[in-house]
Amino acid sequence: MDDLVLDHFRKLLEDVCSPNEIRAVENGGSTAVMWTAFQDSGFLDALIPEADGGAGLGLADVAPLFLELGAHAVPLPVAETMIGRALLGKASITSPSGPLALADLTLSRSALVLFADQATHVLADLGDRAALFEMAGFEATVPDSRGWCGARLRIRTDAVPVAELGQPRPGLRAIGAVACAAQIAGATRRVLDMSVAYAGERVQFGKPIGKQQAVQQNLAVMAEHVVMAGMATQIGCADGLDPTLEAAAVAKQVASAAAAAVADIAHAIHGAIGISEEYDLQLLTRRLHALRLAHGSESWWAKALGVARLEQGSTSTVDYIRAIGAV
Amino acid sequence: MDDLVLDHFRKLLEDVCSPNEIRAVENGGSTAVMWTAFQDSGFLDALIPEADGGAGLGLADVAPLFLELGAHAVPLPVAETMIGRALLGKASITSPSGPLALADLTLSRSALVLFADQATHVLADLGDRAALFEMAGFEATVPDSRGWCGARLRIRTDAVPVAELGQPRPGLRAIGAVACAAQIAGATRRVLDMSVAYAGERVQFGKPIGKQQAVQQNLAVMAEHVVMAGMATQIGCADGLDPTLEAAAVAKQVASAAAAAVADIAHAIHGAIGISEEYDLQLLTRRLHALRLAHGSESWWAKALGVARLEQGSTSTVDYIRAIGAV
Amino acid sequence: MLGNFELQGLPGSAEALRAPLRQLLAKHVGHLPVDVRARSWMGFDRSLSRTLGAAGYLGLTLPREYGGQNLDPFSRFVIVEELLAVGAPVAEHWIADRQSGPLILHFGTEAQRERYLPGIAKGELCFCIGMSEPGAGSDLASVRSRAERTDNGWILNGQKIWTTNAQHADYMIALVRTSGTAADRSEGLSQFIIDLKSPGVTVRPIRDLGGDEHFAEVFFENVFLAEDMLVGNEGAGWAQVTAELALERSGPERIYSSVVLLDAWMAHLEANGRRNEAGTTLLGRLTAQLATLRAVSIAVTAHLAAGERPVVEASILKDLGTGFEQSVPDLIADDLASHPEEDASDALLRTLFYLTMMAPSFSLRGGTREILRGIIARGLGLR
Amino acid sequence: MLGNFELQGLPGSAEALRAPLRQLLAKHVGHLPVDVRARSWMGFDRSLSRTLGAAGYLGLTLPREYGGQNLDPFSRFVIVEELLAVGAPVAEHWIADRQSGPLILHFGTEAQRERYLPGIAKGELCFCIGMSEPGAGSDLASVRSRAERTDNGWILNGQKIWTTNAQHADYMIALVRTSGTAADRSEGLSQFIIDLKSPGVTVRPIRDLGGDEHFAEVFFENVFLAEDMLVGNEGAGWAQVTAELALERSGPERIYSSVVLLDAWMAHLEANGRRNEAGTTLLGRLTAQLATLRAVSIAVTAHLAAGERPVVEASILKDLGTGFEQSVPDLIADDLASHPEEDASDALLRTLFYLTMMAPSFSLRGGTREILRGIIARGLGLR
Repeated sequence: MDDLVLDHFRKLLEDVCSPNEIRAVENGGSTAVMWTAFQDSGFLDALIPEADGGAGLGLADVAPLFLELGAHAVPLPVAETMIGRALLGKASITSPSGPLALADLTLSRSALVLFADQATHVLADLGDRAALFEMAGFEATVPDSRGWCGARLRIRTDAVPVAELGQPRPGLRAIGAVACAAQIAGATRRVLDMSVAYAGERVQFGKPIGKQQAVQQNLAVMAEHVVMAGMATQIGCADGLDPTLEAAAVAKQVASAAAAAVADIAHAIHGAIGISEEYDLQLLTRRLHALRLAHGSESWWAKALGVARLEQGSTSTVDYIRAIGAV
Repeated sequence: MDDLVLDHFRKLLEDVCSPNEIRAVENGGSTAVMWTAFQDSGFLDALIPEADGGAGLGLADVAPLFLELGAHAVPLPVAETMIGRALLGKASITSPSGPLALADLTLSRSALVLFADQATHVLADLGDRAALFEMAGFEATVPDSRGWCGARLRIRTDAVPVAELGQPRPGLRAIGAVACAAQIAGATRRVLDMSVAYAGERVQFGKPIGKQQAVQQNLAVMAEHVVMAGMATQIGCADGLDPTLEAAAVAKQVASAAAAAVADIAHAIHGAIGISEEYDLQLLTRRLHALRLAHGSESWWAKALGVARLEQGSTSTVDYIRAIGAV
Repeated sequence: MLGNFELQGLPGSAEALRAPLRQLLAKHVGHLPVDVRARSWMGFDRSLSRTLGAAGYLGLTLPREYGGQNLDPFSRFVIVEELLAVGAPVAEHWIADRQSGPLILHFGTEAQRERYLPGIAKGELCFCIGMSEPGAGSDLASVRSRAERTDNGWILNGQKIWTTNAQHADYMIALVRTSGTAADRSEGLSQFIIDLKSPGVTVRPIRDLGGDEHFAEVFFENVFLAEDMLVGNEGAGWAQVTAELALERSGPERIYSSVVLLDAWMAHLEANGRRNEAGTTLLGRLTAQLATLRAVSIAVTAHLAAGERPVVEASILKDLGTGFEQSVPDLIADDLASHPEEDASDALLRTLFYLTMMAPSFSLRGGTREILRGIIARGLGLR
Repeated sequence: MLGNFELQGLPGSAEALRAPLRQLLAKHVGHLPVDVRARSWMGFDRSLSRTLGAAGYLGLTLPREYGGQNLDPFSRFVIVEELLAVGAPVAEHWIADRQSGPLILHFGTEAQRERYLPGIAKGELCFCIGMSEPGAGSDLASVRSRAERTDNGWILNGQKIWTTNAQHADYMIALVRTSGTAADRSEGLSQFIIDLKSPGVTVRPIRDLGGDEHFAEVFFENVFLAEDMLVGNEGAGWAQVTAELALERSGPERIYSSVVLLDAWMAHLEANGRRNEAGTTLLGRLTAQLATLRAVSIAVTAHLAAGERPVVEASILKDLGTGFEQSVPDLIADDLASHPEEDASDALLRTLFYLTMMAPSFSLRGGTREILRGIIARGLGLR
């Protein structure tokens, strides 16, 4: 990714998605201005071929943008919309202009869907096919707007899709999981930066807590999780919009495990200040927990990968992992 | 337990079961002298009623002895023989004079049996009944005498029991697991003592490593595991020779988890010296790994307890745990 | 080297308190949604606290002459266990009952005992504890709030932060400096009872990441404290606080903060007929750990009952207990997110999310993990 | 702040080395029992090392004029990965190939290069590294072994301990003091090549807890070292050793020490038709972690290939990698002990037990966990 483009995207996020603007959205405020800014920026079509008016980038190219979305705790399905628009474009379906959520309804008629509270449309995996719905096709409830950023969607029996497309393989959950992994990678990196900075400033017992060996060791462990989440994300993005189940599993298993660990260590380092609403850390750690669970947590994907590996059978571990996310 | 009795037992172990004597046994030496000492001491009949010539103690009374066996890495089934003799005595069966191993053969005709390489007899749970066998009733192989102290026993099709007794509930595995938990509790406590002492003596970068905050924090965590293993063992021993499945599960789940954690931290603190054969730590950590696996590791017992709890259904957690190991 | 942790039962007299309290709670707490009950000792319900006081469940270890029940710590264990098992909102009386009452009993004057203890035993007086100050956190000895002597008392200036429930409390017991400077650390500190309705006191609630207001900042601007608001001896504040921390670290509240979630998740498994290996194993693991932790907590209680001050033992319990409590939401979240075929109820999810957000606070209350482990290391002879 | 870890493929030239080597290993290693292969880079097989040398798989990154292959670190990655994947016993050439060869190439004289490098590339010269001394451990700077100048060389007295494979080695490259005292720490240290057949050298193998002899003590009593045994500059030993440690911490051997066990366990699951949730989930988790660690290892290799010295990156990889390797035996043991209905083979059990015993050593080699995390903390700007 061109550094200039990335800087431009960062500037956009700083302009329209400051911590206070996120708070306003979480308190029920409108996302209209924020969304319009994304729409006008052209980034939402980054994954659309140039011939069709997009930027013609691949998933690995835009991964750094996804990381920035996570690092800024953007409360909108921006990554999901970029992915959704590309999938719809491939099927020659016109994308709606509003935010697009990605829902896996292969196992139940109802699901917790990340950012669905801010979406106008839903691209849903129905098992035998994927389909685009308006939000009116669902009963939507929000179990807890602070605890989890999204909605529970239950598809109405009379819901009529706007358009249908073939079955994405290995399912929308896989690409959704990769998008979450990338946002986790970005958010954990930002949380590490905040924690290191805080440990350097915060004086206790006469010296910065960052001088305590135990705190240093914990921050080193946090850094290791950040490296793992970042690398797993790259593996998940290596296969483009149709990740293999294996690559998606690596990405989300590792990133979800990192999400919980990083959030826990960050709060332990920040102490009481981290619990307060007005300190920004919590915007990121709450998001980390939400991203961890969305599209399957670490055990879901560990099991999926284990099943896939046992089905393939008898390959050595080294050969098996060499084939995942090979670039 | 009377302090004098416990001191007497400790003295016995120091006399006949020094680290060098353990090494001799592990290198194929005879356990005859060691076993004769235990036999002559009278401790093997501690759980037999006084009327029948024993000491008339309960399992909770002798638990401190089991801890000492673990703390001294005794390479013989002393706890198991004490239990076996009590169970045989209850069924009015004369116990053999040699070491007695406890085997669970309810799931397979073959099993890894702790200390079976040093036993003359085996008390085996056959599912519908328990039975006493001479060692000749089994094919015995030792997969790895350093890696795991015991033998794989496969019951011969023509094996004839010396005697039969009713089915122990909830199975011999439960009381066997409790005996292992107690030995783990004793061994972890000893490993903690060794680790604290070593951290206080070992100078690196100009000061004892025990002055490093990170090392102190690790030793504190080790101490917590020791406390957990000790308490879980007491819960396991509270119901006497017929522990409930729940009490045995708490004992072995917690103790097995502690065994691996304590061994790992101890080696991290000891560094290279801990790897050498001539340093005594390894006698205890290898034993901890063996005890962790014998009669079911932590996941086995966690699952057993979870199944039992779901079968009982709908009790609150507090009420459920209040009923376990109540004294 | 590690103190004694002996398995023991609760005395019959203590167990006898359980059934009637349970009946009372079924009536007053049973109907609350599970995510409200998940707040438990952070949940504020003045009417429940008064009901408990009237029924004789508060001031349990206080002498009868001050309105207490003159019972032992085991009885207190049973009462607290029952309250936490159902997630009763007990914040109103929690701190007064657990810490402030015992503190005033031990270190206060006869007049102070008569003035405060009966109200505490009735659940009518709400106390908070002023320890942390801005920029100090767990370093409690770096206190800057300062009371200067006047003719007939003291004038207090300064600020406290992260004070649990200050916005609801009648009184704060605060650790402040009465001589020397912050560089003197634990020297020159004293404890005062501060009437929060006094002129010059400003309380500003702190909104937390879960959207609740459990904490507050408290500002003191020339607050007058009469002579009889000093608790214990001038300059002895640090020793008194240390004694108090052992109480703070040893109760069953150090193991049960997530038990309402655990029960709700178990009910979810049952409702969905779930018997899968991972879920069953997790249920068994958490149950085994909690059974052991409960026995450890009772063993620490026995030390208190014997009149000892089990500082290391309480630190071991607290570090283990809060580690357990904090692990529960992470583990249950992973389980639920691995079963998208199930519809977890909104109430279960809200309970999970609330505890996920607040779990970091479990290891803050009464000292961070590093400090507790430092105390344990000292107990091992390493410091 | 954390360096760059970029996903990248291995170049085709490196991948091309894989198939022929695999064929060679199938012939020479495939028949070894799995518990022998579990020893891998602790396993000693002189004939295999010579076979590998003759086939051009050693001295890979050395220039051709010294018998090397003049290949890049990616090629080395492929070779090492293939060797470890099957658990080839590679101890004979391991240290020479990985550390001593590159050290002599970078810091040695032309005469030293010509004298030692061809033998290393052929797998004929076995080297060991003398770092640790009694009572010093990871504190490498507290060296007491001392070389005193003489007319035409040096006289060495002292002792090394925990020297891997000294009993098999032809030469040791030792860090010893040439001026100052132990209090001077990293000042005044130099590196020497020591012919272990020299008079005054005594090697005593150390038996380890697994019953093997992988380590040794080495005693020096008035050992004469000719001028041309000094490597690099006098007094520059510490800087040279630091450069060497980055090589030591960055290879795929930091993630694959338990891979033979993982494969054996997977074969056990297949043989028993096991598809249970816990086993499947564990298999998936370990596979996901290792896939990510491999990518991290390649990313670090890319820094080496670019001529950089990725000290922090290598420390991150090593701490993560050894943590993974150490977790594998504990997790697989728990799985097998939860399936008493299965008959695990003796070979699988021996592999498990061997790795359980030796796993603690994984995090010792090249620095303890605390030291690595200290380096990472320094990389974060905290020290």
